[in-house]
Amino acid sequence: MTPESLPATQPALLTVLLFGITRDIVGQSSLSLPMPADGTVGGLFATLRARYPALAALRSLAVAVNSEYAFETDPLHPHDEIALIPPVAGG
Amino acid sequence: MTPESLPATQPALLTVLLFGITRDIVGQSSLSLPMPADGTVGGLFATLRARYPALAALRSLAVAVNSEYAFETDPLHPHDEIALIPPVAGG
Amino acid sequence: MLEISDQPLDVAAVLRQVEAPGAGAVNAFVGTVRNQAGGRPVRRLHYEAYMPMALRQLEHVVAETRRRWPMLQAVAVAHRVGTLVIGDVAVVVAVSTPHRAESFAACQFLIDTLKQTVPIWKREEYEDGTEWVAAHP
Amino acid sequence: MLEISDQPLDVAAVLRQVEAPGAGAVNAFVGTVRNQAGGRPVRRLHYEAYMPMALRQLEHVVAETRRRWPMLQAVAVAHRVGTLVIGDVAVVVAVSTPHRAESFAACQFLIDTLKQTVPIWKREEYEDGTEWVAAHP
Repeated sequence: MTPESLPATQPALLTVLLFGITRDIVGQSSLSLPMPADGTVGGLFATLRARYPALAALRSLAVAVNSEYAFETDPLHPHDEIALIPPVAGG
Repeated sequence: MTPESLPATQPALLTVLLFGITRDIVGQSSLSLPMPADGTVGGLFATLRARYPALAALRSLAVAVNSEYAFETDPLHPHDEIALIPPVAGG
Repeated sequence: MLEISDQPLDVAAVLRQVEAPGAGAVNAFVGTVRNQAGGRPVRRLHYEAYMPMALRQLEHVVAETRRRWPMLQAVAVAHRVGTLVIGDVAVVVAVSTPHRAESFAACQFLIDTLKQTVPIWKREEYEDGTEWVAAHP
Repeated sequence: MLEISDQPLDVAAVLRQVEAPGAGAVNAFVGTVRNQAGGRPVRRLHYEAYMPMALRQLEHVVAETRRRWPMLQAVAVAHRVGTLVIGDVAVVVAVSTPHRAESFAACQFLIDTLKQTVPIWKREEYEDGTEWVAAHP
Protein backbone atom coordinates (compact mmCIF):
# COMPACT_ATOMS: atom_id res chain seq x y z
CA MET A 1 0.00 0.00 0.00
CA THR A 2 1.19 3.47 -0.86
CA PRO A 3 0.80 6.19 1.77
CA GLU A 4 -1.86 7.92 -0.41
CA SER A 5 -4.20 4.98 -0.06
CA LEU A 6 -4.05 4.78 3.73
CA PRO A 7 -7.45 5.37 5.34
CA ALA A 8 -6.00 8.17 7.50
CA THR A 9 -5.31 10.33 4.42
CA GLN A 10 -8.79 9.98 2.88
CA PRO A 11 -10.96 13.00 3.54
CA ALA A 12 -13.82 12.41 6.00
CA LEU A 13 -17.27 12.08 4.47
CA LEU A 14 -20.06 14.52 5.30
CA THR A 15 -23.74 13.71 4.99
CA VAL A 16 -25.83 16.62 3.73
CA LEU A 17 -29.61 16.46 4.14
CA LEU A 18 -31.67 17.96 1.31
CA PHE A 19 -35.11 19.54 1.52
CA GLY A 20 -37.62 21.20 -0.76
CA ILE A 21 -36.33 22.22 -4.13
CA THR A 22 -32.74 21.21 -3.33
CA ARG A 23 -33.92 17.60 -3.07
CA ASP A 24 -35.48 17.94 -6.52
CA ILE A 25 -32.33 19.55 -7.98
CA VAL A 26 -30.02 16.87 -6.60
CA GLY A 27 -32.49 14.05 -7.18
CA GLN A 28 -32.04 12.49 -3.75
CA SER A 29 -32.79 13.37 -0.13
CA SER A 30 -29.21 13.34 1.10
CA LEU A 31 -25.71 13.58 -0.28
CA SER A 32 -22.43 12.08 0.85
CA LEU A 33 -19.60 14.54 0.16
CA PRO A 34 -15.93 14.70 1.12
CA MET A 35 -14.98 17.22 3.79
CA PRO A 36 -13.97 20.37 1.84
CA ALA A 37 -10.26 21.18 1.82
CA ASP A 38 -10.72 24.22 4.08
CA GLY A 39 -13.12 22.34 6.38
CA THR A 40 -15.71 25.14 6.36
CA VAL A 41 -19.31 25.76 5.37
CA GLY A 42 -18.01 28.06 2.63
CA GLY A 43 -15.98 25.18 1.16
CA LEU A 44 -19.06 22.97 1.17
CA PHE A 45 -21.04 25.66 -0.63
CA ALA A 46 -18.33 25.83 -3.32
CA THR A 47 -18.44 22.06 -3.85
CA LEU A 48 -22.23 22.03 -4.10
CA ARG A 49 -22.45 24.98 -6.47
CA ALA A 50 -19.87 23.38 -8.75
CA ARG A 51 -21.73 20.07 -8.88
CA TYR A 52 -25.28 21.50 -9.08
CA PRO A 53 -25.33 24.78 -10.99
CA ALA A 54 -29.14 25.01 -10.59
CA LEU A 55 -28.58 25.90 -6.91
CA ALA A 56 -27.28 29.31 -8.02
CA ALA A 57 -30.71 30.21 -9.40
CA LEU A 58 -32.40 29.99 -5.99
CA ARG A 59 -33.54 33.12 -4.19
CA SER A 60 -31.35 32.11 -1.23
CA LEU A 61 -29.46 29.10 0.05
CA ALA A 62 -28.24 28.43 3.58
CA VAL A 63 -26.47 25.62 5.34
CA ALA A 64 -27.64 24.43 8.73
CA VAL A 65 -25.28 22.67 11.11
CA ASN A 66 -26.87 20.81 14.02
CA SER A 67 -30.20 22.66 13.55
CA GLU A 68 -28.66 26.15 13.51
CA TYR A 69 -28.02 28.41 10.53
CA ALA A 70 -24.27 28.43 9.83
CA PHE A 71 -21.90 31.13 8.58
CA GLU A 72 -19.56 30.47 5.65
CA THR A 73 -16.58 30.61 7.99
CA ASP A 74 -17.99 28.05 10.44
CA PRO A 75 -15.98 24.79 10.67
CA LEU A 76 -17.54 21.45 9.78
CA HIS A 77 -17.02 18.21 11.68
CA PRO A 78 -17.68 14.68 10.39
CA HIS A 79 -20.48 13.98 12.85
CA ASP A 80 -22.32 17.27 12.37
CA GLU A 81 -25.88 17.07 11.08
CA ILE A 82 -25.63 19.19 7.97
CA ALA A 83 -28.55 20.34 5.83
CA LEU A 84 -29.07 22.52 2.81
CA ILE A 85 -31.83 25.10 3.40
CA PRO A 86 -33.47 26.56 0.29
CA PRO A 87 -35.85 29.53 0.68
CA VAL A 88 -38.31 28.70 3.45
CA ALA A 89 -42.05 29.21 2.97
CA GLY A 90 -43.86 28.26 6.16
CA GLY A 91 -47.16 29.72 7.27
CA MET B 1 -107.50 80.28 29.90
CA THR B 2 -104.65 82.58 29.10
CA PRO B 3 -102.73 81.98 25.85
CA GLU B 4 -99.69 80.83 27.87
CA SER B 5 -101.56 77.83 29.25
CA LEU B 6 -102.78 76.56 25.90
CA PRO B 7 -101.37 73.11 25.06
CA ALA B 8 -100.00 74.41 21.76
CA THR B 9 -97.64 76.79 23.57
CA GLN B 10 -96.25 74.23 26.03
CA PRO B 11 -92.80 72.99 24.98
CA ALA B 12 -92.74 69.42 23.71
CA LEU B 13 -91.23 66.86 26.08
CA LEU B 14 -88.13 64.91 25.14
CA THR B 15 -87.21 61.55 26.61
CA VAL B 16 -83.47 61.11 27.20
CA LEU B 17 -82.13 57.60 27.81
CA LEU B 18 -79.28 57.31 30.33
CA PHE B 19 -76.50 54.73 30.40
CA GLY B 20 -73.47 53.88 32.48
CA ILE B 21 -72.31 56.58 34.84
CA THR B 22 -74.89 59.11 33.61
CA ARG B 23 -77.62 56.82 34.94
CA ASP B 24 -75.86 56.80 38.32
CA ILE B 25 -75.43 60.59 38.28
CA VAL B 26 -79.07 61.25 37.46
CA GLY B 27 -80.35 58.39 39.58
CA GLN B 28 -82.74 57.05 36.93
CA SER B 29 -82.51 55.35 33.55
CA SER B 30 -84.33 58.04 31.56
CA LEU B 31 -85.28 61.68 31.88
CA SER B 32 -88.23 63.66 30.61
CA LEU B 33 -87.10 67.16 29.66
CA PRO B 34 -88.73 70.09 27.86
CA MET B 35 -87.54 70.78 24.32
CA PRO B 36 -84.76 73.36 24.70
CA ALA B 37 -85.61 76.89 23.53
CA ASP B 38 -83.27 76.66 20.53
CA GLY B 39 -84.44 73.15 19.71
CA THR B 40 -80.89 71.77 19.34
CA VAL B 41 -78.62 69.18 20.89
CA GLY B 42 -76.50 72.07 22.26
CA GLY B 43 -79.51 73.45 24.09
CA LEU B 44 -80.19 70.03 25.62
CA PHE B 45 -76.55 69.80 26.76
CA ALA B 46 -76.92 73.19 28.48
CA THR B 47 -80.06 72.09 30.33
CA LEU B 48 -78.43 68.84 31.48
CA ARG B 49 -75.18 70.47 32.63
CA ALA B 50 -77.14 73.04 34.63
CA ARG B 51 -79.21 70.38 36.37
CA TYR B 52 -76.43 67.80 36.89
CA PRO B 53 -73.07 69.50 37.46
CA ALA B 54 -71.38 66.09 37.93
CA LEU B 55 -71.72 65.56 34.17
CA ALA B 56 -69.01 68.20 33.64
CA ALA B 57 -66.45 65.97 35.38
CA LEU B 58 -66.75 63.20 32.78
CA ARG B 59 -63.96 62.58 30.30
CA SER B 60 -66.43 63.11 27.49
CA LEU B 61 -70.17 63.31 26.96
CA ALA B 62 -72.07 62.88 23.72
CA VAL B 63 -75.71 62.91 22.70
CA ALA B 64 -77.06 60.27 20.36
CA VAL B 65 -80.15 60.90 18.26
CA ASN B 66 -81.78 57.87 16.68
CA SER B 67 -78.67 55.72 17.26
CA GLU B 68 -76.26 58.22 15.67
CA TYR B 69 -73.85 60.57 17.38
CA ALA B 70 -75.24 64.11 17.11
CA PHE B 71 -73.57 67.51 16.70
CA GLU B 72 -74.44 70.39 19.02
CA THR B 73 -76.12 72.23 16.14
CA ASP B 74 -78.35 69.26 15.18
CA PRO B 75 -82.10 69.89 15.66
CA LEU B 76 -84.17 67.75 18.01
CA HIS B 77 -87.67 66.48 17.33
CA PRO B 78 -90.17 65.25 19.90
CA HIS B 79 -90.19 61.68 18.62
CA ASP B 80 -86.42 61.29 18.33
CA GLU B 81 -84.81 58.58 20.42
CA ILE B 82 -82.31 60.60 22.42
CA ALA B 83 -79.57 59.18 24.65
CA LEU B 84 -76.73 60.54 26.71
CA ILE B 85 -73.46 58.74 25.93
CA PRO B 86 -70.76 58.90 28.60
CA PRO B 87 -67.24 57.63 27.75
CA VAL B 88 -67.60 54.22 26.13
CA ALA B 89 -65.48 51.29 27.28
CA GLY B 90 -66.31 48.27 25.20
CA GLY B 91 -63.91 45.45 24.47
CA MET C 1 -71.87 38.34 11.90
CA LEU C 2 -72.26 41.20 14.37
CA GLU C 3 -73.55 40.10 17.74
CA ILE C 4 -74.00 41.58 21.20
CA SER C 5 -75.05 38.87 23.59
CA ASP C 6 -75.49 38.14 27.27
CA GLN C 7 -74.48 34.52 26.67
CA PRO C 8 -70.88 33.20 26.79
CA LEU C 9 -69.08 33.80 23.49
CA ASP C 10 -67.87 30.88 21.37
CA VAL C 11 -64.50 32.00 19.99
CA ALA C 12 -64.21 29.08 17.59
CA ALA C 13 -67.66 29.80 16.17
CA VAL C 14 -66.73 33.44 15.52
CA LEU C 15 -63.55 32.34 13.75
CA ARG C 16 -65.51 29.93 11.56
CA GLN C 17 -67.63 32.87 10.40
CA VAL C 18 -64.69 34.43 8.56
CA GLU C 19 -63.48 31.35 6.70
CA ALA C 20 -63.49 32.03 2.98
CA PRO C 21 -61.89 30.21 0.04
CA GLY C 22 -60.13 33.39 -1.10
CA ALA C 23 -58.85 34.23 2.38
CA GLY C 24 -55.41 32.96 3.24
CA ALA C 25 -55.18 35.03 6.41
CA VAL C 26 -57.38 35.27 9.47
CA ASN C 27 -56.59 37.56 12.36
CA ALA C 28 -58.57 37.45 15.55
CA PHE C 29 -58.51 39.53 18.68
CA VAL C 30 -60.00 38.14 21.88
CA GLY C 31 -60.46 40.43 24.87
CA THR C 32 -60.80 38.67 28.21
CA VAL C 33 -61.43 39.84 31.75
CA ARG C 34 -58.15 40.43 33.61
CA ASN C 35 -57.63 39.76 37.29
CA GLN C 36 -56.53 43.33 37.92
CA ALA C 37 -56.75 46.86 36.56
CA GLY C 38 -53.97 49.32 37.29
CA GLY C 39 -52.72 47.02 40.04
CA ARG C 40 -56.13 46.84 41.76
CA PRO C 41 -57.59 43.31 41.97
CA VAL C 42 -60.77 42.96 39.93
CA ARG C 43 -63.48 40.56 41.06
CA ARG C 44 -66.01 40.91 38.25
CA LEU C 45 -66.99 43.15 35.35
CA HIS C 46 -70.43 44.38 34.43
CA TYR C 47 -70.96 45.31 30.78
CA GLU C 48 -73.95 47.13 29.40
CA ALA C 49 -74.76 48.18 25.84
CA TYR C 50 -77.21 50.66 24.38
CA MET C 51 -79.00 48.54 21.84
CA PRO C 52 -79.75 49.15 18.99
CA MET C 53 -77.25 52.03 18.81
CA ALA C 54 -74.40 49.64 19.62
CA LEU C 55 -75.28 47.45 16.64
CA ARG C 56 -75.68 50.50 14.40
CA GLN C 57 -72.29 51.88 15.42
CA LEU C 58 -70.73 48.44 15.00
CA GLU C 59 -72.05 48.41 11.44
CA HIS C 60 -70.40 51.81 10.87
CA VAL C 61 -67.08 50.49 12.20
CA VAL C 62 -67.25 47.49 9.88
CA ALA C 63 -68.20 49.69 6.90
CA GLU C 64 -65.26 52.00 7.58
CA THR C 65 -62.93 49.01 7.91
CA ARG C 66 -64.14 47.69 4.55
CA ARG C 67 -63.65 51.12 3.01
CA ARG C 68 -60.02 51.19 4.20
CA TRP C 69 -59.27 47.54 3.36
CA PRO C 70 -61.34 46.78 0.25
CA MET C 71 -59.77 43.33 0.00
CA LEU C 72 -61.41 42.32 3.28
CA GLN C 73 -63.20 39.01 2.80
CA ALA C 74 -65.25 38.57 5.96
CA VAL C 75 -65.70 40.17 9.37
CA ALA C 76 -67.24 38.82 12.56
CA VAL C 77 -67.67 40.63 15.86
CA ALA C 78 -69.19 39.30 19.05
CA HIS C 79 -69.42 41.34 22.24
CA ARG C 80 -70.62 40.05 25.57
CA VAL C 81 -72.77 42.04 27.98
CA GLY C 82 -73.86 41.26 31.54
CA THR C 83 -71.70 40.10 34.44
CA LEU C 84 -68.33 38.54 33.59
CA VAL C 85 -65.73 36.91 35.81
CA ILE C 86 -61.94 36.64 35.41
CA GLY C 87 -61.01 34.87 32.19
CA ASP C 88 -64.41 35.32 30.54
CA VAL C 89 -64.33 36.44 26.93
CA ALA C 90 -65.68 39.99 26.57
CA VAL C 91 -65.13 40.52 22.85
CA VAL C 92 -64.04 38.61 19.76
CA VAL C 93 -63.16 40.33 16.49
CA ALA C 94 -62.13 38.27 13.49
CA VAL C 95 -61.31 39.27 9.94
CA SER C 96 -60.13 37.40 6.88
CA THR C 97 -58.09 38.81 4.01
CA PRO C 98 -56.10 37.37 1.12
CA HIS C 99 -52.77 38.27 2.77
CA ARG C 100 -51.31 38.45 6.24
CA ALA C 101 -50.36 42.09 6.87
CA GLU C 102 -53.84 43.38 5.97
CA SER C 103 -55.48 40.97 8.39
CA PHE C 104 -53.51 42.39 11.32
CA ALA C 105 -54.08 46.03 10.30
CA ALA C 106 -57.81 45.64 9.65
CA CYS C 107 -58.45 43.68 12.85
CA GLN C 108 -56.55 46.21 14.95
CA PHE C 109 -58.39 49.15 13.35
CA LEU C 110 -61.68 47.40 13.97
CA ILE C 111 -61.16 46.73 17.68
CA ASP C 112 -59.56 50.16 18.28
CA THR C 113 -62.47 51.94 16.62
CA LEU C 114 -65.07 49.73 18.29
CA LYS C 115 -63.65 50.72 21.67
CA GLN C 116 -63.88 54.40 20.74
CA THR C 117 -67.35 54.55 19.25
CA VAL C 118 -69.62 51.63 20.16
CA PRO C 119 -71.85 52.51 23.14
CA ILE C 120 -70.85 49.79 25.57
CA TRP C 121 -69.87 50.53 29.14
CA LYS C 122 -68.13 48.52 31.78
CA ARG C 123 -68.13 48.76 35.53
CA GLU C 124 -65.28 47.10 37.40
CA GLU C 125 -66.08 45.46 40.70
CA TYR C 126 -63.29 45.42 43.31
CA GLU C 127 -63.15 44.05 46.84
CA ASP C 128 -64.35 47.40 48.14
CA GLY C 129 -66.53 49.00 45.49
CA THR C 130 -67.14 49.53 41.79
CA GLU C 131 -66.12 52.03 39.15
CA TRP C 132 -67.20 52.90 35.62
CA VAL C 133 -64.13 52.35 33.43
CA ALA C 134 -62.74 55.44 31.64
CA ALA C 135 -65.59 57.66 32.86
CA HIS C 136 -63.35 60.31 34.38
CA PRO C 137 -60.07 61.79 33.10
CA MET D 1 -47.01 24.89 23.02
CA LEU D 2 -44.93 24.61 19.87
CA GLU D 3 -46.15 21.92 17.53
CA ILE D 4 -45.50 20.76 13.99
CA SER D 5 -47.99 18.11 13.05
CA ASP D 6 -49.30 16.16 10.10
CA GLN D 7 -52.75 16.10 11.71
CA PRO D 8 -55.46 18.78 11.21
CA LEU D 9 -54.92 21.73 13.55
CA ASP D 10 -57.48 22.60 16.22
CA VAL D 11 -57.59 26.41 16.27
CA ALA D 12 -59.69 26.59 19.44
CA ALA D 13 -57.26 24.30 21.26
CA VAL D 14 -54.32 26.54 20.31
CA LEU D 15 -56.21 29.61 21.56
CA ARG D 16 -56.97 27.88 24.86
CA GLN D 17 -53.22 27.40 25.36
CA VAL D 18 -52.66 31.13 25.77
CA GLU D 19 -55.42 31.86 28.26
CA ALA D 20 -53.93 33.43 31.38
CA PRO D 21 -55.52 35.28 34.30
CA GLY D 22 -53.21 38.28 33.79
CA ALA D 23 -53.83 38.42 30.05
CA GLY D 24 -56.60 40.71 28.89
CA ALA D 25 -55.65 40.44 25.24
CA VAL D 26 -55.24 37.49 22.91
CA ASN D 27 -54.25 37.89 19.29
CA ALA D 28 -54.27 34.97 16.91
CA PHE D 29 -53.22 34.56 13.33
CA VAL D 30 -54.57 31.67 11.29
CA GLY D 31 -53.08 30.93 7.89
CA THR D 32 -55.25 28.89 5.59
CA VAL D 33 -54.82 27.44 2.11
CA ARG D 34 -56.12 29.83 -0.55
CA ASN D 35 -57.81 28.74 -3.74
CA GLN D 36 -55.29 30.63 -5.85
CA ALA D 37 -51.80 32.07 -5.86
CA GLY D 38 -50.99 35.03 -8.06
CA GLY D 39 -54.19 34.39 -9.99
CA ARG D 40 -53.30 30.76 -10.69
CA PRO D 41 -55.83 28.25 -9.28
CA VAL D 42 -54.31 26.07 -6.57
CA ARG D 43 -55.53 22.52 -6.08
CA ARG D 44 -53.50 21.42 -3.05
CA LEU D 45 -50.43 22.35 -1.04
CA HIS D 46 -47.68 20.05 0.18
CA TYR D 47 -45.79 21.21 3.27
CA GLU D 48 -42.59 19.67 4.56
CA ALA D 49 -40.50 20.58 7.60
CA TYR D 50 -36.94 19.75 8.57
CA MET D 51 -37.46 18.42 12.06
CA PRO D 52 -35.90 18.98 14.60
CA MET D 53 -34.40 22.16 13.14
CA ALA D 54 -37.87 23.59 12.61
CA LEU D 55 -38.72 23.18 16.29
CA ARG D 56 -35.35 24.62 17.31
CA GLN D 57 -35.82 27.67 15.09
CA LEU D 58 -39.38 28.07 16.33
CA GLU D 59 -37.99 28.19 19.88
CA HIS D 60 -35.59 30.93 18.78
CA VAL D 61 -38.46 32.93 17.28
CA VAL D 62 -40.47 32.65 20.49
CA ALA D 63 -37.44 33.59 22.61
CA GLU D 64 -36.81 36.68 20.49
CA THR D 65 -40.49 37.63 20.70
CA ARG D 66 -40.36 37.34 24.50
CA ARG D 67 -37.18 39.45 24.55
CA ARG D 68 -38.93 42.21 22.59
CA TRP D 69 -42.24 42.00 24.48
CA PRO D 70 -41.29 41.05 28.04
CA MET D 71 -44.91 41.40 29.16
CA LEU D 72 -45.89 38.46 26.93
CA GLN D 73 -47.91 35.99 28.96
CA ALA D 74 -48.18 32.92 26.76
CA VAL D 75 -47.41 31.82 23.22
CA ALA D 76 -48.69 28.90 21.18
CA VAL D 77 -47.72 27.92 17.66
CA ALA D 78 -49.00 25.01 15.61
CA HIS D 79 -47.89 24.32 12.05
CA ARG D 80 -49.29 21.67 9.78
CA VAL D 81 -47.22 19.55 7.40
CA GLY D 82 -48.28 17.09 4.72
CA THR D 83 -50.89 17.56 2.02
CA LEU D 84 -53.48 20.31 2.55
CA VAL D 85 -56.52 21.27 0.51
CA ILE D 86 -58.27 24.64 0.07
CA GLY D 87 -59.45 26.02 3.38
CA ASP D 88 -57.22 23.80 5.53
CA VAL D 89 -55.43 25.54 8.38
CA ALA D 90 -51.67 25.62 7.75
CA VAL D 91 -50.54 27.60 10.78
CA VAL D 92 -51.94 29.04 14.01
CA VAL D 93 -50.03 31.54 16.12
CA ALA D 94 -51.56 32.86 19.34
CA VAL D 95 -50.17 35.17 22.00
CA SER D 96 -51.59 36.70 25.15
CA THR D 97 -50.53 39.97 26.74
CA PRO D 98 -51.95 42.29 29.38
CA HIS D 99 -52.95 44.91 26.80
CA ARG D 100 -54.23 45.00 23.26
CA ALA D 101 -51.60 46.76 21.17
CA GLU D 102 -48.79 44.46 22.32
CA SER D 103 -50.79 41.38 21.39
CA PHE D 104 -51.05 42.52 17.76
CA ALA D 105 -47.40 43.56 17.53
CA ALA D 106 -46.02 40.40 19.15
CA CYS D 107 -48.22 38.07 17.09
CA GLN D 108 -47.31 39.80 13.85
CA PHE D 109 -43.59 39.71 14.66
CA LEU D 110 -43.87 36.03 15.51
CA ILE D 111 -45.55 34.96 12.27
CA ASP D 112 -43.37 37.25 10.13
CA THR D 113 -40.18 35.87 11.68
CA LEU D 114 -41.44 32.28 11.57
CA LYS D 115 -41.95 32.64 7.82
CA GLN D 116 -38.42 33.95 7.39
CA THR D 117 -36.47 31.48 9.50
CA VAL D 118 -38.29 28.22 10.26
CA PRO D 119 -37.29 25.50 7.76
CA ILE D 120 -40.66 24.62 6.33
CA TRP D 121 -41.29 24.45 2.60
CA LYS D 122 -44.40 24.35 0.53
CA ARG D 123 -45.09 23.10 -2.93
CA GLU D 124 -48.19 24.38 -4.68
CA GLU D 125 -50.06 21.97 -6.90
CA TYR D 126 -51.89 23.45 -9.90
CA GLU D 127 -53.99 21.88 -12.61
CA ASP D 128 -50.87 21.44 -14.73
CA GLY D 129 -47.93 21.00 -12.40
CA THR D 130 -46.33 21.96 -9.10
CA GLU D 131 -43.94 24.63 -7.85
CA TRP D 132 -41.88 25.22 -4.71
CA VAL D 133 -43.13 28.51 -3.28
CA ALA D 134 -40.61 31.37 -3.09
CA ALA D 135 -37.76 29.17 -4.32
CA HIS D 136 -36.77 31.44 -7.18
CA PRO D 137 -36.54 35.24 -7.33
